[in-house]
Amino acid sequence: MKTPEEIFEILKAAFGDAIIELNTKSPFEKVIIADPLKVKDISLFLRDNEALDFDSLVVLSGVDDANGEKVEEEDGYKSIKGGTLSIFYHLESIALKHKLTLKVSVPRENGEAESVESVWRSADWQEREVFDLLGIKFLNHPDLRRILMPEDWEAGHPLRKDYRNPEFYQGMKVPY
Amino acid sequence: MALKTEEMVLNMGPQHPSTHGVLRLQVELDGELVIGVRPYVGYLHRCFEKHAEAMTYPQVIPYVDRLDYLTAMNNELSYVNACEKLMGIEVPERVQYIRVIMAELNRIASHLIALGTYGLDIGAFTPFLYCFIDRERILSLFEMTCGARMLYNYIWIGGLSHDLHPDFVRLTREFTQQFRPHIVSLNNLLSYNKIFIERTANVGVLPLDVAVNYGITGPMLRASGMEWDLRKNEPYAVYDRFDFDIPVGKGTVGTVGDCWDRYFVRVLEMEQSVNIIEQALNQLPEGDVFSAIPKRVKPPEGTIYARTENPKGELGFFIVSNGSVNPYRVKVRPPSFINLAVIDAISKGCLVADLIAILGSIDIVLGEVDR
Amino acid sequence: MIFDTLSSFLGNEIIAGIIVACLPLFLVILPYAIAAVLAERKVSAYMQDRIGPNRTGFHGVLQPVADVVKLMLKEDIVASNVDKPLFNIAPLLVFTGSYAAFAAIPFTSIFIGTKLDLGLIYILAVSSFVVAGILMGGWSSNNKYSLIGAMRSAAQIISYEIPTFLVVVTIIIITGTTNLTVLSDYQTSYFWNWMILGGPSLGVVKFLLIPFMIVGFVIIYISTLAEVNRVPFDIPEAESELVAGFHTEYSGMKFAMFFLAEYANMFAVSALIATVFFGGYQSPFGYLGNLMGIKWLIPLEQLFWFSVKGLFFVFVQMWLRWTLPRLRVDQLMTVCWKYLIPFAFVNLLIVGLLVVL
Amino acid sequence: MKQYFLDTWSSIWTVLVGMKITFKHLFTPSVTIQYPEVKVELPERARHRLYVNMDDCIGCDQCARACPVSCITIDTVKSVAGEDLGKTSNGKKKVLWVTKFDIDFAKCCCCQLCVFPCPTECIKMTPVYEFSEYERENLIYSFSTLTPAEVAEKKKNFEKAEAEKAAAKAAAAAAPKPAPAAKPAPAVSKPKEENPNT
Repeated sequence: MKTPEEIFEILKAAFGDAIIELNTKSPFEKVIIADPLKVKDISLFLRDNEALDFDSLVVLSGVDDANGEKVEEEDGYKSIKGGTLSIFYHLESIALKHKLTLKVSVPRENGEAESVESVWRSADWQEREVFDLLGIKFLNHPDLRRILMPEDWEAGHPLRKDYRNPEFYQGMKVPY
Repeated sequence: MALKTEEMVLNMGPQHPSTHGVLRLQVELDGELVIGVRPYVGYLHRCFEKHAEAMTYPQVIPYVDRLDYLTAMNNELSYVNACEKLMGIEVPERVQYIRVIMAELNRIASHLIALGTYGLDIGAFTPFLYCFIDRERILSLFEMTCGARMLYNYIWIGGLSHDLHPDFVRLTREFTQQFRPHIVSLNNLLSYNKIFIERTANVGVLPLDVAVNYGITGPMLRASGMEWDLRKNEPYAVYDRFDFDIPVGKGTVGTVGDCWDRYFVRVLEMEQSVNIIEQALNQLPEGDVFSAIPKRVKPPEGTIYARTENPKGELGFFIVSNGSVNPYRVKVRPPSFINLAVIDAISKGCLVADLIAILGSIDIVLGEVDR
Repeated sequence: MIFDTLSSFLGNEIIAGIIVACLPLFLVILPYAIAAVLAERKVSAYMQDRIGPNRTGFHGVLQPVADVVKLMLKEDIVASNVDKPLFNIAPLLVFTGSYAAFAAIPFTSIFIGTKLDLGLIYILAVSSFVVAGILMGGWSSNNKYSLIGAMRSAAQIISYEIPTFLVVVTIIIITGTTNLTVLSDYQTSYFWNWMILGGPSLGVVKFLLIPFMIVGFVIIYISTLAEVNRVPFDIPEAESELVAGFHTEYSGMKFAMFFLAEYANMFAVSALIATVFFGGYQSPFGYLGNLMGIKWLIPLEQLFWFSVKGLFFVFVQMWLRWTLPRLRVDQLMTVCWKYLIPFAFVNLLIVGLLVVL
Repeated sequence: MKQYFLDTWSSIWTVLVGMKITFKHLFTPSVTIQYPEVKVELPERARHRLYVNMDDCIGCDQCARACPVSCITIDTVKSVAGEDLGKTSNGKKKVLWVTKFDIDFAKCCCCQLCVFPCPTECIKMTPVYEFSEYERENLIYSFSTLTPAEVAEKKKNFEKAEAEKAAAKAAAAAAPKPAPAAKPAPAVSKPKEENPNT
């Protein structure tokens, strides 16, 4: 059983700059923010270190931070330029009964994070889902395709806050 | 000279009797042997997460019902649990007890469907209808309480939409008493049937380490031999006040973690649920169920991940609140979705008929897989 | 006998032959199939605490008629890329196989298509004709499910011929005949003379035979169940895996042919078992006609007892269907080769020894 | 070898046990309800079709806002002074003409969220569940009691009153210190139920 602060210290010692900060803004959980391009190594460390032993990835969720600049387009639609998208990893150690929330932020345009699919297989479909709905690319994911939306969906990634419905999909009017 | 052979690709679904909805499995076959399975999901995608961003917190509840429509009460309990933690609401005891009773009744209903349709997958049609007879009685209890049979919108943030019907306690007791013999009869008809055992034992064995790595939860994880139940491990509502066991797979007729274990864990869980319901009915306190319902649901800023034990596994809600009346982001951790991902790993080298047995034992609901 | 009467009445053997050939169809198979379809639905309904069809006519008695009308009015869909000649001929072949079996089934002492000396073997031989039709249908459908179903079916029917035949040989050893009429007459009209109770010969051998006869009966019942593709051996159709197996692509009357053939086959094998083990058309308690001295009553009684026995076994087939899950294809073979055939062989040997003694 | 015979025996035995159970069910009464002839008695809390008692509706729009699927559309027009709209059954005074109160039952998910915020308890769930239609448009139920002619009239009245109010305001703004008695409202008052169509 380890508190997030202790885990943060361990990680900070092992990875240095790749661990950015311990965010305590939310009163319900403390979030360790990490580098999206080092997250696989961190995950491996978290899983294999005997003192941590995070053997299961409970949930992997993507969030659109929508902290970029709001740009109004010609037709009055507000799109967002810049800013970040975030991925939350909720980890749990079944044996040691402690939990951890890891967060990485990637840039909104062409954001890339490392895939943790090889560390926890449960990340496979969840990363595909995040890719599908938010458009974050996962490097070294074996099978990064759309999962929930149709494979030929061209209108972008629906869970982004500035997503807009296409007018037509395969010749069908979308709001029927 | 060796004869040139090639694998056959069989598309099972989206319209197929045993895919439990609109799931497509692209199966690679060598004769009848399964070489690989590639599930395609998303045919039932209804944008729950996007919808939830446009709703107020209480308005999300009817949508939550429709995730896993067979266990709507449990879904509500899970979502409401997350919202209450986010807002810091103390819920009256009577409400908690009623929630537990409803959730357990719904767990029985869900398991009845899982077992019945599993029989159907294996080829026995009759147990399915016997299960449905009992399920109908549970649904009638729900209808009496909240007016709906499937999608209840019953558990609200801070309370319930209705208090119990005056006859509810009596009828539920009657039900639990009559239900126990039905479990025995189901066991005799299906669980202990030699053909059924032959079909399910040693089929689709899911070792514990694979299960944990794949994030498997619920009856599937327990069938692989781990005593893991959020009702015991992380009690929510008032589950810590009841005395019940966590059934785990023991490999009685085959290997630990095979299809029969997954099936039988559900049977045993129904018995435990009946136990919980009876205890809860005995302890049910009086009180007002509406007192803690907030006038305006406007939680403070923050993120929370709260989870409960659904009949299918661990259902969690990751809610990002930005302090407004609408949730900024609601992410579901759907147990069926994550459990389904394991199918390729455990069905390699089995026969087509086994693939159906394995899929049935995972017990998916496509409403939850696709959201 | 009917043939002789008719040919002398009409003066033309060919017409008489056709009429006689049609008789089982119109007298037995169609009414039986209609009743059996309704019975299947009603039996399943009552076993599952339902009511079953009850909108068409009194308690739904007209439901099969409605089914038939629906099937006849249905568009006969032939999918593109099917092998048309084979696709069209397959249902006919399947039906022919099961229909031909009726030629040798002794419904009463006077009503039998032909008193073949090889009746027993003829029925077994001709009913496995079905497999060719199924294989053709499955192959020509150009559907993967149909193909798998047909392959399974072929393997299954051919394998289960063996235990069936071994048990039949056991009976032949005792009775020394394969003529079904002779076999029926051999088990004279009291139930203690039935083959299942050791046959009519008195003495210790009769009692020694009883357990082996029961084992033989169980084996032949199980294997004929597999031959007609009923649960728990319905893996060629296996609706939860293969949608509808070999007849996935069939609709309308062609589907009805498969359906009719299945029910006709069910009755054929039940009738065979009734004839071999349960005295055929013989009454279990002697004849009312003999008692009252009304000779023409006897054939009617025989028909009644034969139908009762045959339909009882059909009912048991339905009963099993609505009780049991389905076996897997490899287990199906295991049951046949590792259980039924050894048991049947041992049974055959012991019965042979007993008879020699 | 022993296992072989045990397996054989257990197969036969469990099949017989199963057959016994199904045979017993052959004689248990069926649970089927013959639907169109026999109908289940619904509990009093059953929630199916919505019903709106327009006499009590004050047009507050709370139900429409509570609806998660936006199946309720409400349009209101303010009444002008002097028009008497009556009171609701729990004594609230009505001030809005509800010109449109449409519920699209094709969308309604029977969640009952609209029922609870209603201050006058005029919208409620009823146990009527047989209301299927051939056309989707027929599922849009219009509860408003006003005819289109009346709606137009109310709108005109309101606009007129608004215009007069604006005029009065303008006049008040123009005049440095006007007498407050310049209210034009009573001028437009006329008998409400005078409908030329009826």
